[in-house]
Amino acid sequence: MVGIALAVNQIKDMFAVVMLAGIYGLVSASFFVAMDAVDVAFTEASVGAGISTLLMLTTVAMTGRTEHEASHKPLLALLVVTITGGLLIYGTFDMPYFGSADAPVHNHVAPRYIFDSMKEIGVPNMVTSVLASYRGFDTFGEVTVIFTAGIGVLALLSVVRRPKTDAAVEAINDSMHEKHLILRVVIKTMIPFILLYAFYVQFHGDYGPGGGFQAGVIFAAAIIMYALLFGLSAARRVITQPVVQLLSAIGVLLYGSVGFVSMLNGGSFLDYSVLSADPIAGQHLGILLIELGVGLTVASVMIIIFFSFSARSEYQQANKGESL
Amino acid sequence: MVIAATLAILVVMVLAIIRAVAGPSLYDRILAVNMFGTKTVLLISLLGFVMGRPEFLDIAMVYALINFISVIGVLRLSDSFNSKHNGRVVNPVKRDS
Amino acid sequence: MEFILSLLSGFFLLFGSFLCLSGGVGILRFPDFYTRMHAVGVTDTLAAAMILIGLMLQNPDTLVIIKLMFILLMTLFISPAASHALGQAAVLNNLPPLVDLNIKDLDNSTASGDKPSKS
Amino acid sequence: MTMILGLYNYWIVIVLMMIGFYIIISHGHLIKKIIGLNIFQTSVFIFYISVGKVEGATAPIWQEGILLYSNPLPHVLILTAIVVGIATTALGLALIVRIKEAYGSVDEDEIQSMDNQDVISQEKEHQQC
Repeated sequence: MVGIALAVNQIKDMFAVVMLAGIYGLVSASFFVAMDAVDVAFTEASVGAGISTLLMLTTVAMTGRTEHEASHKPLLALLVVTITGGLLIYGTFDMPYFGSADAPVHNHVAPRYIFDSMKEIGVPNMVTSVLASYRGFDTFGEVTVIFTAGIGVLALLSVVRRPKTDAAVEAINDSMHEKHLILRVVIKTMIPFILLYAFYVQFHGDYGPGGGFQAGVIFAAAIIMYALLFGLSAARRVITQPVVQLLSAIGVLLYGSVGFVSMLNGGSFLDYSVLSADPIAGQHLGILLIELGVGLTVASVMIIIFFSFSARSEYQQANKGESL
Repeated sequence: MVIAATLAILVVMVLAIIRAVAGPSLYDRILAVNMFGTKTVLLISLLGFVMGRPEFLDIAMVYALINFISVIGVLRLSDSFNSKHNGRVVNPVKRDS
Repeated sequence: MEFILSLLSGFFLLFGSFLCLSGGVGILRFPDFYTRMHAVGVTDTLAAAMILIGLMLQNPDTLVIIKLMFILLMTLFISPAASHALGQAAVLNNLPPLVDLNIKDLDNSTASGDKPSKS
Repeated sequence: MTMILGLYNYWIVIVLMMIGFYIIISHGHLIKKIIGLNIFQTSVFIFYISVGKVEGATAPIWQEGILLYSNPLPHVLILTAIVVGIATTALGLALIVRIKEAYGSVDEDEIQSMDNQDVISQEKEHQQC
């Protein structure tokens, strides 16, 4: 990983850098698997290797490929970095050793999560139970952050679509049809399975690795794949912009309203035990609902982000064609 | 035996990284990334067996999917990229075929 | 029965690792993009299939076998499609193969510039 | 020796972090800065995950007969952090696209010099008035 990071530093061709960043994501995800963090590896696989590479590539395609030689000497930067790194390494001498079971992290709340969550929540996957139930409030905040980021991207990149460009888009579409015939056939057969798999990940998150975040990203990936090969306008016909925006808002609302319903039932905010007569059944219901909310929001925000990026790119290309 | 296969795959991953860093053309790099992706799928399924919890194959499945998506995305975008920069050469071909 | 299964799985795993390694050497040592693609594309698919079959033979659990089958199917779908797309993109964008240019057809196409060789 | 074996994970994290930091402050290209930021971010992820690892433990998914699990709390934090990270990265990239449209460049120095020229020309106008 260090090697890849160094290479990223050296290479000037942005395209190669982005490819390396993709590999970097893959490596770090394998590392997470080796470190027992399967849920994290799941997320990193779908996000770090897939979506972020795509977004960066789109940006690179829009902004140009080469990097200029740095005009100023990086010596000062190197000095700052070395000093900071040295200080940090000095700081690690007091840290608990790697893998030791009696480190402070493992003594505070973790034992309760590990040993009692099966009794209290009834969900085998501890990561899900902590994410959705014990720390549901944090997760709510994070979902809101994602939603806000989606709004921000939309505000920055949205374009007014002109009907005139549709013909040009269709022409591109036709030429692509010849070119990517095999890919199109393969993908058309695969997309239903991917969507099915996303639902499996969504609802199996209680028992294995998975959950709303991952399922959302996989769902979005299927749509993005469709958009890549069949053109943006075709994908927009399948799932229109207002629908996606509505869905992203509904996700956050669903999450929040579960919290309020639990308050109305006499518990505290996001305390699912009161949702049903049996506390464990209530927890199950609550986790299911909020994971659904998370999945909806993540999927639709990812789709929004990708759509706005590629719409912008198409818009730029159309403008360029006119100016030439 | 599983461990031997894991080691072999690790070695191949290192080779693929070298090609991705060195690769003279863009497509070499994409090829290396693609290969790296398939190797990661295998590595993760093997790791699941090494650690004795083979339920983690879900992750390998996601990898297979996402790897494919990113390769396609890269190709698609590199196409649009190339056609933008030397559009005079590539565009006529597209329309002919 | 047990013994035969483990023996078979070991054989498959070893064969898969061998193929992986040869693919890795290929991607590093071959002279140009198309030969590298051959090395990777051919060995990758078979190697993945071999290793996954080897793993299937090791585990008696049905769910695990089904998941492995799915991964195998997906690899068999994806890998050739991706290789195809990659090769086609390279051809369309005029990446020159490293060959003696005594093949008539190819020579013409590079001379005329606009039309890459139809493949 | 035991110290090296016990602490190497932190050192790898620090090296990665510093590489990311170096990329951020020494390169002018804005996309590269974002990638540097990503590397920095990943180093923090690795730090959390490696802290959560317990020797000989297994993934925190309850199963009959297993008693030792890794700490699930860092996993939760990092899981959400990754998704939030991609959202913020997308926001940053969107900003870069807009900067490119406004300035025609994504290089920090060029943007700075353009801004400076704008300021100078404005001052000149003021003086002429």
